[in-house]
Amino acid sequence: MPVITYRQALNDALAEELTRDENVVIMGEEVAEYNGAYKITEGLWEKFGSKRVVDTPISEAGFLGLGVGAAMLGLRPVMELMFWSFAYVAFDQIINNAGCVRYMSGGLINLPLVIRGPANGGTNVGATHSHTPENFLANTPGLKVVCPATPYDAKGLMKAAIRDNDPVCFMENTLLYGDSGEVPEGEYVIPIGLADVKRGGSDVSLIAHGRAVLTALAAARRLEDEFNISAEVVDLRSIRPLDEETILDSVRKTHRAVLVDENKPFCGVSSQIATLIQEQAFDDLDAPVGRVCSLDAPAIYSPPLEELQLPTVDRVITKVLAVC
Amino acid sequence: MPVITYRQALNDALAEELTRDENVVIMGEEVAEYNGAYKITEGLWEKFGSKRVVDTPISEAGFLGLGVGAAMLGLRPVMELMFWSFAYVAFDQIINNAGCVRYMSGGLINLPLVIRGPANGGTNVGATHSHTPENFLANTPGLKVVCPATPYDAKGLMKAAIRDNDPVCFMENTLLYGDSGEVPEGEYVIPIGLADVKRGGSDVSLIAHGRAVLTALAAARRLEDEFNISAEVVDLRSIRPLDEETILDSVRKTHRAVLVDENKPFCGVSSQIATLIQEQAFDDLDAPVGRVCSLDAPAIYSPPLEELQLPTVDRVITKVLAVC
Amino acid sequence: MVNRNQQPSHFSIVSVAQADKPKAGSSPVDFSKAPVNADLTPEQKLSFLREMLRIRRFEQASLKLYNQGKMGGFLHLYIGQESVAVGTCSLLGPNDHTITAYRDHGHALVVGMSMDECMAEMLGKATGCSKGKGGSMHFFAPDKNYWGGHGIVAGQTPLGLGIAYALKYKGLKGCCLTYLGDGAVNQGVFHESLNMAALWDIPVVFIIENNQYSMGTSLARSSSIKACLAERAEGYAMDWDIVNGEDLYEVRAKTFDAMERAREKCRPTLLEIDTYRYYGHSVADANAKKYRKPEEIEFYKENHDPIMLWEKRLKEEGVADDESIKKIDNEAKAEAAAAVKFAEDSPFPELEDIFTDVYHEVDMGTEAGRTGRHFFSD
Amino acid sequence: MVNRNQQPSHFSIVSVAQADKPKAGSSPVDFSKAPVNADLTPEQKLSFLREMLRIRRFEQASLKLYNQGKMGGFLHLYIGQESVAVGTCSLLGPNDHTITAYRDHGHALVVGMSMDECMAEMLGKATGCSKGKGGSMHFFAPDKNYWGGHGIVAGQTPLGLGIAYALKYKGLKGCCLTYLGDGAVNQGVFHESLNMAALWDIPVVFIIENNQYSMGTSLARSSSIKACLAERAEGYAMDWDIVNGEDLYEVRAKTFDAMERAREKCRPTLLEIDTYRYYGHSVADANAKKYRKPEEIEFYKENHDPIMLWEKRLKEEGVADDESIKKIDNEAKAEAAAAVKFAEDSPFPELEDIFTDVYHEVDMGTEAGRTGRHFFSD
Ligand SMILES: Cc1ncc(C[n+]2csc(CCOP(=O)(O)OP(=O)(O)O)c2C)c(N)n1
Ligand SMILES: Cc1ncc(C[n+]2csc(CCOP(=O)(O)OP(=O)(O)O)c2C)c(N)n1
Ligand SMILES: [Mg+2]
Ligand SMILES: [Mg+2]
Repeated sequence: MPVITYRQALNDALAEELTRDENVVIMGEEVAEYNGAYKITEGLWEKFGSKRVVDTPISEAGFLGLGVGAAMLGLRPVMELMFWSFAYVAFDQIINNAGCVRYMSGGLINLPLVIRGPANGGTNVGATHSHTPENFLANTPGLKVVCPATPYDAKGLMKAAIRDNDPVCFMENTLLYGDSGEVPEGEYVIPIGLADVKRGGSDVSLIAHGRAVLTALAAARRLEDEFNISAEVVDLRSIRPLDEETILDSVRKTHRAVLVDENKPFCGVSSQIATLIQEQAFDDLDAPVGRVCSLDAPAIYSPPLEELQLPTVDRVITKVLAVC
Repeated sequence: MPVITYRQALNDALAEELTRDENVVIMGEEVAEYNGAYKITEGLWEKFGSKRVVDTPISEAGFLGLGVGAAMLGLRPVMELMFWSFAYVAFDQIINNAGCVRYMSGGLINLPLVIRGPANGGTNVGATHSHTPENFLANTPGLKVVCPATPYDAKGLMKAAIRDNDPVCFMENTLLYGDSGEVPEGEYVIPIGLADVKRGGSDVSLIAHGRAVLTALAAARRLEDEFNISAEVVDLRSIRPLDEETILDSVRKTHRAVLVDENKPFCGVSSQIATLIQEQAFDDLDAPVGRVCSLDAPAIYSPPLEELQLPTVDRVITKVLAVC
Repeated sequence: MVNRNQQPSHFSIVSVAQADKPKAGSSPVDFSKAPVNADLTPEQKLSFLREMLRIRRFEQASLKLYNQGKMGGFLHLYIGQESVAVGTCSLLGPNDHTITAYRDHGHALVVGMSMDECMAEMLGKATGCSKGKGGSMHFFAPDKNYWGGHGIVAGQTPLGLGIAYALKYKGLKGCCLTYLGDGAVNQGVFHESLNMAALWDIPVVFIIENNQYSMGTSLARSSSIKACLAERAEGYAMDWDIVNGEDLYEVRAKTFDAMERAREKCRPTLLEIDTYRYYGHSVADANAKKYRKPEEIEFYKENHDPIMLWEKRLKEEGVADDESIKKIDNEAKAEAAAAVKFAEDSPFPELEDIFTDVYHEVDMGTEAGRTGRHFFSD
Repeated sequence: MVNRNQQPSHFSIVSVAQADKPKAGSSPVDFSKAPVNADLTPEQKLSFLREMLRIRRFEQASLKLYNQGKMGGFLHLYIGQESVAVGTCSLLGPNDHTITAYRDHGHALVVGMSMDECMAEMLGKATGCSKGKGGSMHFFAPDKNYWGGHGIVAGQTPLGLGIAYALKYKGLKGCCLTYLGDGAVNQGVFHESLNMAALWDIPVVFIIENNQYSMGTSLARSSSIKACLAERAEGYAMDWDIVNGEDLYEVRAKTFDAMERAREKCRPTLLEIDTYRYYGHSVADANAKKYRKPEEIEFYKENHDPIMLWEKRLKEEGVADDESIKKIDNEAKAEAAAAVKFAEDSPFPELEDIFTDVYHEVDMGTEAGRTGRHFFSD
């Protein structure tokens, strides 16, 4: 199978969907002539032209609202946020217009809309640029939230997101853009709402999404090598809808869970997963569900410190040893 | 002790602090000449004048940002959001400027700022006007979040919020404004970060904040009368800082917990509390922590349905019976 | 006119881009002679009266229900402003669309929504236009190109831009009338929308319904302007105009120019239509008489009521007489009364309806709607 | 001048409120004669050169560190724009304040922050101005009335308004210079800030540093305007002006007028200062040569470099010669080199520092800081 980057996988998905459906239109700051701040849209403007790939002013609320309006009439806008951190200037448009209009219209209005961009810490861009709002968005019924960890998932989920008839918040990661992985040549779509067991194991379940999946996998390898602990790694892939069965199946098998989550701890995604597990698998648990989140402060700039602020392999191992 | 309304308690707190400290200034839409959309600021403009009580245009991002800037220079702005739902048009100012500036300045800047207003469902104003973002705000290190349930708490916590040197998000409830309760005449301040056991009990801990405390209390009375179950009711009062000790003490005593929470379930406040309890009191629990949240859809308008969408006494009782 | 803070009386202010329009201070124009009005049939003119009366009678009936405690939440009445929705929406063609704020009953009725579904919605009934899920502020009728009904001030403005964007994208010759209030102009997203509309030549017509107040705040206390709000369009090199909203002919003539500019040249316009509301901001607003004097309201009712003025006009033109007007009015009242009965007789939604209309894929039972858990219980 | 999209060349455009100012098209003004410039001593003039050179040398040194991989995140260089920060900040009095965006090194140095603390911040060191917590985009020096350094485009604009608001509230005669970029004007919050500034007579001076591009987007592709961006102030009845940023005398003269208007009359101003950046939007921006031609950059460097032009001027005036300029430059280079050493030799913060500077009450150990749990572990 060809090995391509996460960036290329996204780019391929966008190109394929632009080709497949003329209602797909890509908008955002610097997505066209500049090829995207992180080059996810590289070459698309050249290939598809100014009608399909559109540079916007720095007006996130305005252009996301425009996307919602255009989606009401049947376009399928794929809106780039240069960083998901910038969603906060457009938050009302996302929560109230993308998230609530279908409901408030009694189902008369559909919003086939994708909002995408990177949401991650770890690149030393400071607190304002390092937000990971997947918990806020997944709190909101009406929105879907997807966080792929690999090139394969990124492509298949992006195609599903664009074809979905509900608004999908698609959260990438600048630290993953350059990662490579196997991606088949032919077309494939990964349904939104299916978790993926990225590694089988029997002693403990590591449950994660986004880049934290890679942290969990690295921890699992070391747990095996150094501690003879067999860790299963469950990649949520999508936060809402959530694949509760795969989570619970894994925990019912291993009886122990450690959640690895780049969110801040208070009401982060892992708080929902922990709540789920303790409620649905209470009697199967041999130890409390453990969490490894970002250290609870605004994202620090200082590069060596920010690395420690995010979940590290060491912290995952310590936590696993505490519950095993 | 005099019995006054929650509204009057807030109004008294504001008036006292305006008198005490000339740097306190109240701003928001319709807070001055109109006496406030919900009359929390009634009479203050007349008494303190246009310098201290200021009507703003409908520019939440702009005026909250203004408040942050003014706080940097030592004013103590108390900014009203007519509804906390409107925070979403100003979300960047709250999260990035109120929430992160102190950190990013290495502690050089203090932000003695209060943002206040009602955050609740139950008044049939539809999805756009019924958001309860206490979980989003409490997720954010740098912010404090307070949700009083009684007139007594409202007054004491508001005074603490205004005197606090960090940004405090103060979340009221339009359904509580008319509620009455005992409030002492003299000055008192309730420290932010102390929960309050509103009712002692031994069989199960009901843990709640805001109006859900009243739902929990009503459920506790019926549990006692009809099922001979003794329920303790813990009122969090403040979400961040959080009084974990009081929560854990209660659960260690009763061995069972049901969380009552008007938040939406996914990553709502109660998901954090459930995570805490299962982690810190795992061996004390005789049953999974149960939750009763708002039914998971945008707030419905239809009045009889919206009543059912919020946590009801019946649902609390059903959940308690399931874990007891 | 009393109390028109900082605003000139009704005449056409001229933007740089409209140098051929009548200059400020020039003699008043008779807009009944405008091409879009000159050929109106008596039936059409009577239909405008009918629509205005339908709005007023519908809202008066809803007010009664509200005061009887049969309605939840807010009720923002459009009474006094009827000529704006009726005049502007009378120009809608098949590819033209509309979107507005929470003061949305007038527009809803004019675009063709039934009183029944609207009244039922206000009572939160399953037969309501939004199945009781949206309420008074959130009416929608996509089949009538009517996109709501939006509760967050100015939140609808980029949506209207997006609708117009989609029209242009699809090569359809149409426009989107996007309404907002005089207080809403101070929301940032509206400014962002103006810039993009002008930058990209989007066929949108932004219509400020300037009723002089945002809740209890007069225009002069919320907006810093030179002569009027619409003039802010200058900064975006966008066409603009101000309109005397009490004159149905003027509303139609100037809105038509803007719509043609959108449809023919894909150029946006910012219109400011002067009007007045008689009731409080919403019915809950007990303060109505504090931020303005009762005499001000009376003055408007007596001298500037758009229905009264249109009736007078129709009589002058010999199109109607007291009797024919009375008949139309009675029909409107009867329709409103029937709508009240329909709404009261209708059932509320069921508990399980809370979970429908959230996700399209779930409602349709598609594979996407069945994969993973979409709703979370306690 | 090449490629000044849609913009007139440098002259004073006149707002309605400034009818006594020179009209567009009138003969060029010699701003060295303006009162604020006429009495400048040679020392002062040399100090402007020194400040510009300090910025340039500091940033060139930081660029080297960045390219050596010693810095994280972004690096937005101010090089080419030095005359703006130096000219405007040279007018600051004790009650005047400043706030800007992420392109903040120039302003930081001019208001008196040391190269050491700034360079250390860029390397994320504990000795940095923000203890390594803010980084390049987030410099602050409240003791020097400098309020940052803000990463979210236009997010600082209402903060600048609030600072000025507080000055007026406290009865202090001062103003807040609030800088933003040409792309930032299209954020809604800036528009909200303009309205409130004009509505309430707030002593704020908004300064658009128009370097013609927001990242890779030229002004013409992001903003719909008539002649210039500052003209949008008209819609708020606010004074405005455009300024040739390469002429330090003009920058000072026009900024002084705006500051006096703020300090004396509490009236805000929107200034647009034309300038140019030589490097990419940030250093990571490899695309610099795609959205503009290398020749354009060369043209600016050769003909419009503010440092070169000021040196020329000083020589013409007999204030400096090659030798004295060289000396100042060498001092700046030495200072920058020392800052690099200081920064490299400084320690990183400790792990536990992650949790300080979040809450004042916690840091101070007050009762409020000790009540309840403030930080949540996994
Ligand atoms: C963002 C936001 N802020 C505040 C409100 C509360 N609110 C609803 S309507 C209104 C006044 C709007 O006035 P205007 O735009 O003039 O419209 P009108 O009510 O006169 O039709 C306010 C403040 C809101 N719905 N949304
Ligand atoms: C709200 C927001 N959107 C997007 C960005 C990303 N971004 C940072 S700077 C910039 C361009 C700003 O251009 P301009 O205002 O002209 O300032 P300049 O960089 O030229 O100084 C963009 C798009 C951001 N930081 N914040
Ligand atoms: Mg109004
Ligand atoms: Mg720029």
